[in-house]
Amino acid sequence: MNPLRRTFLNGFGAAGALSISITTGLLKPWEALAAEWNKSAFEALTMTDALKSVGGAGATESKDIQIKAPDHAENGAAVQLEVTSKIAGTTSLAIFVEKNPRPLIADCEFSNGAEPYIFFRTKMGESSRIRVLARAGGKTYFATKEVSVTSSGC
Amino acid sequence: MMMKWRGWALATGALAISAMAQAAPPSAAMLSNACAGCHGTNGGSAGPTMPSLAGQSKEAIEIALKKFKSGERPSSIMGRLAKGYSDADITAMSVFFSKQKLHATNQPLDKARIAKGASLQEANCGRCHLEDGKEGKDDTPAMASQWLPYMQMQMADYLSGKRKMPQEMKEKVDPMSKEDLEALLHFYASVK
Amino acid sequence: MAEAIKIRATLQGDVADVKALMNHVMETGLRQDPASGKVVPAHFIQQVIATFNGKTVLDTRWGPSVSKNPILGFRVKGARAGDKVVIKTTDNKGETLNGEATVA
Amino acid sequence: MTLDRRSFLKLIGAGAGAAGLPLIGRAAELMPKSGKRVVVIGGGYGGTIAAKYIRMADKSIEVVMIERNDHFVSCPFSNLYIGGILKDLNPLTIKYDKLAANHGVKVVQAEVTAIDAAAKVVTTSKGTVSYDRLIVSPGIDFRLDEIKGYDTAAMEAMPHAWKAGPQTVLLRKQLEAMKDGGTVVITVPLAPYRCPPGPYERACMVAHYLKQSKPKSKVVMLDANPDITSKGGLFKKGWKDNYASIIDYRPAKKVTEVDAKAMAVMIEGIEEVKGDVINIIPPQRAGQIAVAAGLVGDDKNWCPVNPTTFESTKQAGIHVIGDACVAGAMPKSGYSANSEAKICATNVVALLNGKETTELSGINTCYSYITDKDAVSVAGVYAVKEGKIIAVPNSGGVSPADFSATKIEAIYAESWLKNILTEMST
Repeated sequence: MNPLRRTFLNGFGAAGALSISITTGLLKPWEALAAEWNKSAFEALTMTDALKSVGGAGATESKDIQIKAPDHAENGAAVQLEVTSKIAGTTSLAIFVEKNPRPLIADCEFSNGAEPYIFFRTKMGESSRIRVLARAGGKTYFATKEVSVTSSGC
Repeated sequence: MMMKWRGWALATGALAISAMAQAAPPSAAMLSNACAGCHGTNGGSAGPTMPSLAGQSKEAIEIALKKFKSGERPSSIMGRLAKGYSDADITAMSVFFSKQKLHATNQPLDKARIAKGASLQEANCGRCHLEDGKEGKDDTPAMASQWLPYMQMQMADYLSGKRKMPQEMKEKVDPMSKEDLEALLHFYASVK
Repeated sequence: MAEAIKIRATLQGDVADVKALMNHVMETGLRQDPASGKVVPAHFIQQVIATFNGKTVLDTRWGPSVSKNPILGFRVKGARAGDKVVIKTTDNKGETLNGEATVA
Repeated sequence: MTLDRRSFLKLIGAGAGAAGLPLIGRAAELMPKSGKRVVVIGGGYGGTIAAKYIRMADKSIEVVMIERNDHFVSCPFSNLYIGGILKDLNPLTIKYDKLAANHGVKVVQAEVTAIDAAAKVVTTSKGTVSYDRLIVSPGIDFRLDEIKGYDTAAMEAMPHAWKAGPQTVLLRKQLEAMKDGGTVVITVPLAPYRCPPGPYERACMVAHYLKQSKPKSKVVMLDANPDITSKGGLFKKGWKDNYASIIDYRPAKKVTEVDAKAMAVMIEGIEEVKGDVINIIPPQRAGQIAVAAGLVGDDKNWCPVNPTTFESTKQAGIHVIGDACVAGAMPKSGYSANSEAKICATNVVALLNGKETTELSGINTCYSYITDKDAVSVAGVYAVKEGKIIAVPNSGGVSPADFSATKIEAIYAESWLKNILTEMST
């Protein structure tokens, strides 16, 4: 696993202890995963905390990150997102919905020919800005896009 | 012009602001028209299990709605709807429907039962169901020309105890046979 | 147990366009069951790993906000027809889903 | 803005030169206007009521209702026909003759092709009609581009039956012709769409028919939404009690593609599901004329309106009611359209007479059948708060969860239909 990812996901320090646990059989593989799944980042309640947890606090804004999302989503249950980074050497993308109760939605690491591109659908509790963080050459970049959600009741 | 400022801060478009600033609170007609999808235009029902409200007394409608709202009178959706209105709204709607002309229905009725019901009405019910049921004492509802299926359903609720009968009514109804009651309802339904 | 992950991988030039469909409730742990009034426990996919011919191309971690029955799309450069795509997910309860397909 | 001659000619469609101009002009005026006139487009749950209530409130206002058909078939209750409970569509069909005779509404059977908001003129297949205020109640149209392969030809193989009429009859015929042991696929688009509980009631009615006549058959419901859109708990109980072995409900399954020849649908273009009868309920938007007239909002699908007058926030002088508009908490239902029509009519009359408008008070009531003898309901009361239409707190809601009222609600539902259609047609 590459060292940049470690920084991006966990901050420093956790990696060594984890591999020891696996090799000594203290943890079953999925428990290892659960431990590695960046709890503090995914469970962060505010955008500031979530950003900090993935080391994205000092990112620079970039027009080379494209966020394809509807300006107006009729239904917040499934808002389609398509994210592409044109920044050379992009290895990871992290996606946030700023106003969701848990802002961090996904983070993705690309290797062995995978393009820095991801397509999926997210839940949105209300109108919000989508923020995407890209990591390339040891630096972080970001872009945002506003999506308004109009959900009708019945 | 009188301006109402509520909603000012949150209104966005210019159109929204101007119209809201001028809008009067819901009128009796505004409140009552919404009921007409189920109770017919101006409260004259075309559906045999939904009562006509047109020409009912203000008191009768008012009490019925308040009892729906409190849950004292059993209902399917009327309780859920009545909870959406203030007592002042309820009064306004009651006045609106009481001012409408009593709605005449055309329904298949049994002639022999109508005749029998007429004689029973006179002796038993006339003190409250005035003028052959065209009017009612206090909050007694008008029965004239009301839908037979609706009245049968209400009578079933009374007899099962789901809906509470007023004491005076209970005294008269208890000794009567089902056939007597059926005849009475046919009579009321026939009154134009 | 939900059925396997369904994958479609199509070649456009030398780039494989992969789309995968997974059956998962993606329960946030914040939702109340309207019938019982109790909070429905969190149950969501936390990790998706995709490999091409055994090499990891995508390693993605998810929070609970990804939509129910997720769809995931990604692209791999330098792919060829016949390449074997394998996708594996693991959720917060340790349950896994698997799927595989061949680039066509 | 100024136009040079060439762009002007291009704009009005003239080709060779100015010589053609006098001949081109607009279509002939169908009925010259003298006093105040309201034109209503659409003769459904919203349009008929708006026309009638304007005349009831002020006989001095001329009302012209333009509708392409000479009759209207109700979508509410059309699922009962699909389920074989209603033998024909006659109880759901209304004509406009009494509405015209009783209230003096001028009914024009024509297709509206354009609206000129600046000139206040509606162009129809029969000529132009000018107005002082316009009420548009066009219902819905389909976003066919969101389901690959679902064109008009595919609709004959895989009916939508989401506009009552020939499509409803077609779906019923296909069910009748299906072999026992067949699979019926029903697809549901992401909300918002016309009649939130409608698809789930349809599943009940199809299952009711299959249970009686083709008991080895199944219903597969592919719902793009993560859960049942309306009356969820009630439908789930209804399915469990009555159709546990028939209805296979699959949420968050968005159909993006159909193959009418192979009788298959594709979920997200990846997962294929085959059916013997396939009912595609496509994603929807406001009726085409509302889109063409620039009445839809930023979402390009639905028409934003002022919550008091239902006047479009896009085009002055034009009001939008019913499924086509965005009415806050009021759902896209027949009863909502009825209620909105009256609110709109009251305020259109006020605006034409220079009087104060009246704040909204609205209702929705809606019954869904679970079996031929059981129905459940949802009801709501609506008001305006802070510029938005909201459900009045602590009111409204759905039937008791224990199904203690389903028999009586099925009885009330029949009177609901009788009353609402009578209101529209007399």
